[in-house]
Amino acid sequence: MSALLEVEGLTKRFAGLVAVKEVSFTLAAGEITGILGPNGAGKTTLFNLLTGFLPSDRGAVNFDGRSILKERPHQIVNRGLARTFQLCRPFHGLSVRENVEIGCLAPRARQEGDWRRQASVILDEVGLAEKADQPVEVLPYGDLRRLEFARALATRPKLLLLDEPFAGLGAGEIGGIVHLIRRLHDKEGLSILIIEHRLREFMQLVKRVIAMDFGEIIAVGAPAQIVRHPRVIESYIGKNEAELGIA
Amino acid sequence: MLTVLIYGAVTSAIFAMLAVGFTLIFGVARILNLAHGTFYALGAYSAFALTTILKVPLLPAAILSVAFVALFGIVMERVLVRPLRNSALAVLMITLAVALTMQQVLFLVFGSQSKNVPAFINHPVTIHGVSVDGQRLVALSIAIVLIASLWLFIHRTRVGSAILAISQDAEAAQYMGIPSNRIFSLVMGLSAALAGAAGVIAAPFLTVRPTMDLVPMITAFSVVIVGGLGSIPGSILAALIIGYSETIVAFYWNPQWTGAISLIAVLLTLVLRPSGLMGKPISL
Amino acid sequence: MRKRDWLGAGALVALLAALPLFLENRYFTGVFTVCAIDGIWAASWDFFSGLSGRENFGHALFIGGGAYAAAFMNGKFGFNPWWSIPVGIVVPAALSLVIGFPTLRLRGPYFALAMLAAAAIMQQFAVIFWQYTGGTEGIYGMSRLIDSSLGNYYFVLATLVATVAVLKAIAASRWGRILRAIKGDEGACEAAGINTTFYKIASLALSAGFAGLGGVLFAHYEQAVTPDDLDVFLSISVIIMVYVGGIGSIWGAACGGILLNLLLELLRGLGEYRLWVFYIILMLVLFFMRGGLVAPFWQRLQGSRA
Amino acid sequence: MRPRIPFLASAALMGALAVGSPAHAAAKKPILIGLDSPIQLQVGKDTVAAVKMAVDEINAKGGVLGRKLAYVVADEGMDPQLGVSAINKLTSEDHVNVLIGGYDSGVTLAEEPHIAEAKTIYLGIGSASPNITALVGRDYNKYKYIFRVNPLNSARQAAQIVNFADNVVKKKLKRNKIAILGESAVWVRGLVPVLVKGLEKDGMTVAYNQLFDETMSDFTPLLARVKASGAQFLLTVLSHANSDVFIKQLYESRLPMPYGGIDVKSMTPNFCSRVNGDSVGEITVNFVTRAPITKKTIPFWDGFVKLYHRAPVYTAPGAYNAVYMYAEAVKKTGTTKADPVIKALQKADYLGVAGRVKFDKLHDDLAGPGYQNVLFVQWQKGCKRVVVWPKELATGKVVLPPWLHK
Repeated sequence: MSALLEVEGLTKRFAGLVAVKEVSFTLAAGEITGILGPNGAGKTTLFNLLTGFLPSDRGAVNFDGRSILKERPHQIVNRGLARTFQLCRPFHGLSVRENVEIGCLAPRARQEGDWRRQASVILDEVGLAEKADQPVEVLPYGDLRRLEFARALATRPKLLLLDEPFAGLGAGEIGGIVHLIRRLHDKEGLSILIIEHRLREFMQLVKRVIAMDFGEIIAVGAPAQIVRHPRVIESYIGKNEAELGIA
Repeated sequence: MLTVLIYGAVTSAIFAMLAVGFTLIFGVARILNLAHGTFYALGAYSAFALTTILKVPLLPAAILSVAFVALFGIVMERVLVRPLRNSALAVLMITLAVALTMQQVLFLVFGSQSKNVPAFINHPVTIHGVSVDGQRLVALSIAIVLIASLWLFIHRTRVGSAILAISQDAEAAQYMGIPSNRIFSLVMGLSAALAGAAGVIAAPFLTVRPTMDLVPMITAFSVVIVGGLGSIPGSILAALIIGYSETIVAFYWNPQWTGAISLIAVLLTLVLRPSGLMGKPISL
Repeated sequence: MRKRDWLGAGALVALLAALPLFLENRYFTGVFTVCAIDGIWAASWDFFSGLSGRENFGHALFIGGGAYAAAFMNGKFGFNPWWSIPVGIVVPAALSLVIGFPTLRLRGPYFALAMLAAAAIMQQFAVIFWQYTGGTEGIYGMSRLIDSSLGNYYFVLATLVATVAVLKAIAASRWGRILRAIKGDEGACEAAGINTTFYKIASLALSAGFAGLGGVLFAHYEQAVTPDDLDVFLSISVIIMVYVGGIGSIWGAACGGILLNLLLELLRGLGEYRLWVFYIILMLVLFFMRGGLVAPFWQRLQGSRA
Repeated sequence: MRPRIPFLASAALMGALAVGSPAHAAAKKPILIGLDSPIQLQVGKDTVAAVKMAVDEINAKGGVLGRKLAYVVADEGMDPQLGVSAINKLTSEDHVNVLIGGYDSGVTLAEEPHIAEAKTIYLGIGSASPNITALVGRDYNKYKYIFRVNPLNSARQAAQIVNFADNVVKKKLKRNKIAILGESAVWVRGLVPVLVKGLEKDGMTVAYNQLFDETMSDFTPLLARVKASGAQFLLTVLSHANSDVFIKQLYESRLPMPYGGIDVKSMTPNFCSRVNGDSVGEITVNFVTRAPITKKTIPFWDGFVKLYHRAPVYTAPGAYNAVYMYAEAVKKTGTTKADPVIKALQKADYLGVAGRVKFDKLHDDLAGPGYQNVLFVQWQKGCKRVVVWPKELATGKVVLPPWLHK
């Protein structure tokens, strides 16, 4: 099977600081992959580069066999590469259903048929059907997470980039999200790339982990290998060892 | 040549006085204050009222005027702006309403005719064969002194560093226990005082009439955008650039274009480098 | 729209249509004509800025663009006045594209300021290039669209109703929903696969076109065009109208326009105190009725009955 | 001074009549004069003041055709929209018999079609653009209602200035190289070419000629260029421009030449004291001053000062004349109907405050000896006004600005 996403030598500088340095990796279709690294390792910047939210300085990004390097965020989404944000970013002033419908209005999604019905299906899928007509301002945080998922799913992605999907959630809610991710992957064959700085959730979900530090890839491998990798351990020393979740 | 150098410096200094206060209150409190030109007008009119009507000598009159404008700024911020601070548009509109109301007050109280504010020095001074109006030199020196003191105040005092902290990250500053409301009042007072002082010192050689607030307002706006919203050094640099370009255009090309110069600079800045010369970069 | 909204709108339009019949004189007809034109301007501002949250501080650029287009077509080149309408719509729409492309990508106050500057520059140009524009006195000697002032009023009123209906319909469609999503979070909207730039620019162009149409109607009503039609003060007045009407509802904005112009005329009796009193009233409204006056009032009325 | 304002009436849409003379319970309806004027400006305040003065005088003598005169004021500001609605209010809401007013030529030009539609006589007393009366020639039947009583149109002022330049600047002051500074307004743009042509015809040269925007607040660069041009006399054409600042900056820069021309703000009697005496030496066109120009001049002037404790600006004598001219025309024809009154006005030859007022074919007031004329008045030591030209009315000799005395 050919690679769904190929990243080659991707680099981004901010005023002297190299945020992402010569990052190269490939993702196969149908794979769930994790990106691990301490805060400030450049994970979110990498996501922003992949999804067109930041222009890169150097490198190549091919998705589904085409370069998406110069494309704007919405164009990339319409190629089938959707994302969520680390901090939930719902559209204030709109209801839950209307939030999801915005995703269903993306050109890619509209090929799938009636956008209103699509929205209902997706609300069902993420478990927000009962709250569909509430304003987003009253949703609890866990539901905002689901909404974040729903809006990305509404665009009918082939690859979903999840930026810390468990951030700020309690244990029960995490379980629900893990369940949701697994179901999406199993049922619809969705490829997923997850950023996390904690390994515990990864262990259950991903087959392969890309570890980053100081904007560079420092190790790639199965979760069990990565937690023992000396450079990964080193990157967490003095920062948030507990979060590595080895204990 | 020397004439252009001197007149450009005076123009730039007045622009800088207006722009620094405007950018300061934006940087600290995120208030785009459309009544900033009103401070300038009130400065000039109080100086007129005190010297001509109440016969107060010029120096105390000037100080009283600046104090009055500062007080006006503080009261405006406290009473009208603060309750609306969670909506940027509401703040914009209320400061605008203040500006328009005060313009009418000046019309009603002082009439439409221009007023005369006495100068500190009322005779020309000759520098290397170039005769320059003395008041302009006074204005230039006062402007430099005031801006420099403001700079020292911000960088050398505790209160100043609190102002800096808030302008860099208001939320963090609040966690650090900096009383932001008091700082806002203070900064609004400073901003108003600077604009009021500009009005007092420029009044003798520029216009004093009820609509005098508009041009300085637009100029302050332009300078601040070109310099970068929230950046004091940026404002000073931009004041020099715009001040000198206007002077050069007026002296060597066509005075009709002076008004358009700053506006074109603004549009170019917004299109090419929206963060301005020295502002923080703007993300999408 | 609920049934009551339809009834309310119908009653309002009927009242506006009937008033000049009871107060048959050219003054009131003229005042109401300008009221309706103000309504068009406010509604067109609200459609873009109210929905998308990108406040336009230079709406006069589009209004004046339409007015000057009409003045050139009819006053200078002598075309039939009806030609002003298509030209007066296209010219501001084209201007909006030129300004919108580079500046609409910016967040915060930058778009607002760019529009402010653009309108001010245009006004300066109207003065500087007086050989073509007539300078501060502008272009005069234009003809009316419809000679009878009552006929003209009904045409303007119909245009207002059509403007509000069209813009309201678009606002209620998915287009309007996308604009509101952009107001909520533009980045997230891009992440949902929406070409936000397209929607913003297309909406601005639409807003500009309707503003220009209002400008054309105004120019032919006054039969003259001056740089005042490009003035900052006009831009700001439009925002005040929308603010008073209630941002984001479009029909409320239109009512705000009508209301403010009416108020200004009512205050004529105060002589030189007129503007002062007007601004004080404005300040009170801004301060005490933060959501505006008209749209929230209607909603409260509904609430109390329900 | 300000018309009394019934505050409560304004609450109703119909209200807001600002009637000058107290309500007359006379059997007959008063003849109503509509004033459209920028009431926040001095020109506007003096328009109202002078009309009140004339109206009270006429009423004291029993009015016209047994009817009293009354007036209503509507603010036209400097804004065409406000002007148009003022005209519409006065004509179709207040049903005035005649309109008197005007200041900004742009506003007046925008108002004209609306005046014509209302078929109401309009006596202009403030704006100077020749285009205003040119419309009468272009479409007589539509615009026959428009007259200008005051001031002289700008082309006529230009001719007088050329005359002054030839006789005073060239022959008396021996200065041939002229610089011209004027604000960019319709009437000035019409005037400058006439000036240039006239000056050159009389053997003078124009060394520098520049228009500027009326909002300009720093004239120093302009003055520097005037100086650099080598001109020996500066001709100014200022109306809306900020002359106070202009004069102060001219004084500060010690412009090495005498100067003068049109400066509407400097026509104001308190101008010189307002600028702290800096205008001493300025020669400015005026239409009236306290001098025996006609037998009515000094009584008008002193009467105005007595009533209002200030000297009048140029719109005042115009407005005063306009009321009297209209009253005479109505008396002569026995009606207030527009057409006969227009005929009477066309034939009128009225001795006004500043000279005879007589209209040409375009309903524009004539200039020249005996008619309303341009006076060249110089501010001299102690802020005194001295008429320096024309010769027959002169009250003193032209002098150089103080910094040129040596």
